[in-house]
Amino acid sequence: MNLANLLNNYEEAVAMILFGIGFSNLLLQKNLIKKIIGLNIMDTATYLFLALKGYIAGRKAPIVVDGVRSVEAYINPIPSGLVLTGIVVSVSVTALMLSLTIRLYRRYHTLDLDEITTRLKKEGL
Amino acid sequence: MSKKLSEEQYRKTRSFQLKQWLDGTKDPFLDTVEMKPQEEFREDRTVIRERSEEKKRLLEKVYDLEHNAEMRIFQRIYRIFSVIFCVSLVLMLLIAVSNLPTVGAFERPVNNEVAKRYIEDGLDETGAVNIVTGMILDYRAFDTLGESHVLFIATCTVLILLRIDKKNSKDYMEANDRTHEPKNDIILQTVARILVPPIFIFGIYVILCGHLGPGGGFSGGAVIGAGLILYLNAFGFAKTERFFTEKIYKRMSFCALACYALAKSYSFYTGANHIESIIPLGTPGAILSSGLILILNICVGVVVAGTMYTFYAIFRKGGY
Amino acid sequence: MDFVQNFPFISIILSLFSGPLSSVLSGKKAKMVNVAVISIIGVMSAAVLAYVLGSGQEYVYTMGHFPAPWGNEIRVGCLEAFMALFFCVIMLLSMIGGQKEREAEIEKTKQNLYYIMVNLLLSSLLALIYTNDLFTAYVFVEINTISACGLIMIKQNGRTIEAATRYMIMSLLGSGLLLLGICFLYDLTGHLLMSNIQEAVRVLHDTGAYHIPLMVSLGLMSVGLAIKSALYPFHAWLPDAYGYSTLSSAAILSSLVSKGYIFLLIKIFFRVIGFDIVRDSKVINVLFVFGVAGMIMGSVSAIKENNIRRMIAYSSVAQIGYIYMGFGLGTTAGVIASIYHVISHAATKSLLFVAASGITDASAGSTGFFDLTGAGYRNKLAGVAFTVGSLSMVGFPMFSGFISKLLFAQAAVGSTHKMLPTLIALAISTVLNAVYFIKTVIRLYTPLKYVPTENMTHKTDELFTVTMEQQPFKSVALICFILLNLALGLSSEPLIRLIQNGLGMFA
Amino acid sequence: MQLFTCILLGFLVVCAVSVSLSKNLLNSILIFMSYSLIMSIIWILLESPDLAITEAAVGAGVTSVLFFVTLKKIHAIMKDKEEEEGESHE
Repeated sequence: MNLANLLNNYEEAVAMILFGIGFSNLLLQKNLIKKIIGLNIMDTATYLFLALKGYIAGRKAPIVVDGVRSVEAYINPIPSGLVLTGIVVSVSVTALMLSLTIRLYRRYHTLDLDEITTRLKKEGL
Repeated sequence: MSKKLSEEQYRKTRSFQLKQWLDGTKDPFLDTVEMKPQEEFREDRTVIRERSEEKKRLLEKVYDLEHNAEMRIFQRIYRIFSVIFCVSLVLMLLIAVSNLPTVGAFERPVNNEVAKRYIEDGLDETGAVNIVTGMILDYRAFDTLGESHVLFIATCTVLILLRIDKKNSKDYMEANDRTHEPKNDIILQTVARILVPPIFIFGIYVILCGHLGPGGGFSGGAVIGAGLILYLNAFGFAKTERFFTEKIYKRMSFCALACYALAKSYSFYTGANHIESIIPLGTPGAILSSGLILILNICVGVVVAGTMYTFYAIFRKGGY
Repeated sequence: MDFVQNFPFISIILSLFSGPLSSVLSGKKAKMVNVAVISIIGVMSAAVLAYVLGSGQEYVYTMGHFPAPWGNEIRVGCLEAFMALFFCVIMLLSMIGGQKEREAEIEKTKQNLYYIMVNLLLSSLLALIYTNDLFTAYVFVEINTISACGLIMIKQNGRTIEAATRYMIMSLLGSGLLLLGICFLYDLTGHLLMSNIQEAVRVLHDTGAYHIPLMVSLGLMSVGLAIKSALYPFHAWLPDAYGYSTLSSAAILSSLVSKGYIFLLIKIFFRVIGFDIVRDSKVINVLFVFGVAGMIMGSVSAIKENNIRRMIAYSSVAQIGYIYMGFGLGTTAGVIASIYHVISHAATKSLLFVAASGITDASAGSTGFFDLTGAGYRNKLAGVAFTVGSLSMVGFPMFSGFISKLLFAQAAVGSTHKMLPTLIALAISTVLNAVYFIKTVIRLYTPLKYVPTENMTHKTDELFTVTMEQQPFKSVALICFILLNLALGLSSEPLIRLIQNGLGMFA
Repeated sequence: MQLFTCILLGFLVVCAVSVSLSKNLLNSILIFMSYSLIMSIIWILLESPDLAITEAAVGAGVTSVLFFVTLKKIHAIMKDKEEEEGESHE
């Protein structure tokens, strides 16, 4: 483990920690709403990580100003575009998960998946 | 001798409304907003009690740690493994990050000829001043085409789950929670009246200037969607349904997506078959420039605005 | 450029376009559009396959005015074209076979939404097959996930919604890992296009730079896709999702959705990373271990299961284990066996689902094991079809399953370290397969008078005979599936050669 | 500037942890909303104004509103739940 470089890349390290927090929330939380928040944290952490790829210290956003078109002037535009796509994907997935939650609650009056599973076994549907 | 007003005419005058308002007998905005019975949907107390008792029994069964040894061991092992998995995942990622190129440096593999061409020739080749917009709507348009369909399909799944087609059923009563909310909130309505037009104008500006500055179809569409949600909250479904229903949403998004798909198929087809595209790029910086990007931005904006509003409306009411 | 070369692009756009189109149509018209779109795409894929086989080499199709590293592109080889054709055939047959159930089980007003899901699922599968760009693959993986979720929960009872929730949670974990892996790879190579990444990865591998992040990225992508395609420890959602969703959904999900991810994984191994680098890493050993575990545990769960559709669903877990075991062998022969198994499993599993529904129709709608007694006599075609499917799953000669097991065994002999465990696992898994499938077949052909009836939920006089005329669509689908299975089993040589060719084009 | 980034990143981690630890669902969603807002400031610092606008409108705006509606639907904001629990304790 290259500690000096890890400290240089502290932004990316934070993104990875956030990813871990989100991932474990999605995996381990009992409450569905918390799971969905975990999913959102995980996604944003990935986007942060991706956007950091394009960042170059001291350069401007890639919007051409005064006809300056040198590669020296702007940051890398590719990650921004990819993240833009990703954000939209994550909001649609969130809406879908929330509507699943509402349906489950309307039927079983609980947010705990394990409880629902046990109830299903009892119903023997 | 003053002209005598008939009772009906008198009721229409401002002074009568003011008097009524001062008396507190009538709300001057009463005719212009949604009126619905304000009773709350309430379940029978016995039903609630039965349910909570059953829940208690069930919880005892689920978390019955004394008798259900198999379950307990399984859950404990599952949790331990998951925690180990998560921790080792984070450690692995941190180790990987510690070996990555430094953040913010220029000398890294990412800054290669691809990014160089986007920056140096992007303005000439796509006509978009905002290079990111030019990239996602022209160079890598296939991704974005897929992405707007992600939004569309998410709306469809939400419709499947939450749209209730049987009116007056118990589910419908429970789903439509607008019926038991305080109505005609004058503060909310005034604020909405002041705020909604600027929000719409800002959203349209962000969409139309997507190729000239920061913004574009996604952000502008989301802003307009938020404006619609605010309007809905202030004035109720009866008002919004005059101009926006599910049918209109479907037709609108169909038109926008079809337009998008057609425009992009044209450019994919001509590009792959080496046919010169006839769409002019225009002067960079002008509003009518950059070829198809403006049209695509509008299409995406329409889809996103409709989708955001539809999510909200279906969540609130189970169809609109 | 020949006009045929446009067909892959046109088929993707056509299926994407038919989704929004179905939303403004009524259920009936949407169904017609759906059948028409699938058939047209099937014909176009066949034309593309003939073209690629004729020219003998793959070609690149630029999506837009900009060449490869700047714009998007799709790449068409013979394996891709064949997969597209095959997926269309299976999807069409599944839709035909499940028509009656679909119309009975889905609310009238939501019928057209179902066809939107199917159309977009098809488009995402086609895009996953053809794409040459990792980020495009990610976007279409998401479309695939969401539409599969829609397919599961369209029949709305508690079970399916719970299964859909579990499916979404697992899939989203998988997508997160996949996207993170793509980010790592993008950081190391600076490209998103598969062929450019491979060049850069080769340079990195030769110089030894960034070795750890490269391996981490490979691991993240493989584990992400493995989670999404329900490899053994991540299969909790699968039995409910397959067992309780409507019939055509179950057939499509089991045969196509997870296969799309597996195909993407194959592309990542061969076209993005390079298979020799994958072989040197430890990742394939992990896949091998989980694959073997899945082969055995899936079958064990299937034996314990009493519900026939859940039993078939658990058998899917075992079969996906086979496929990952093939990757884990680390030889090209193993991957060829895996691809053949993808094809044969897709054909057989959808056959089994359709046949099982025919059998349950003849057992008063019950899926319980004891209620199936003698159902083979009451619905003759479904009984025969189920027998064919079972024999194919067990690996009886003449049917497709036999060839794939043969290929697995040959591949295992070719690998030095993993020969013994593979052969043992194959043997155990085959025996277990035989236990539950042959048990069911025997139950189907046991006359009612020989068994005590107290275990059955229905009285004997409630059972009735189902003839082919009563279920014309299902019968057509079943006959086509049986013929497909026999064709795969009897004339496998050209197909295997095609797979070899296609893999050669990949690298 | 670097200090500012550090503080914001620290905030992100604190928000993420407290979301997972908070007992009240409404609280965790409010914290998540602030998480999104901080994220959109970070996008500005990373010179991606497009992302900042989108994140502010989508992440902090629409997503949070959807979360609130869901909470209302599952009766986590209203008194219903307490009532239920109160009755079950009787």
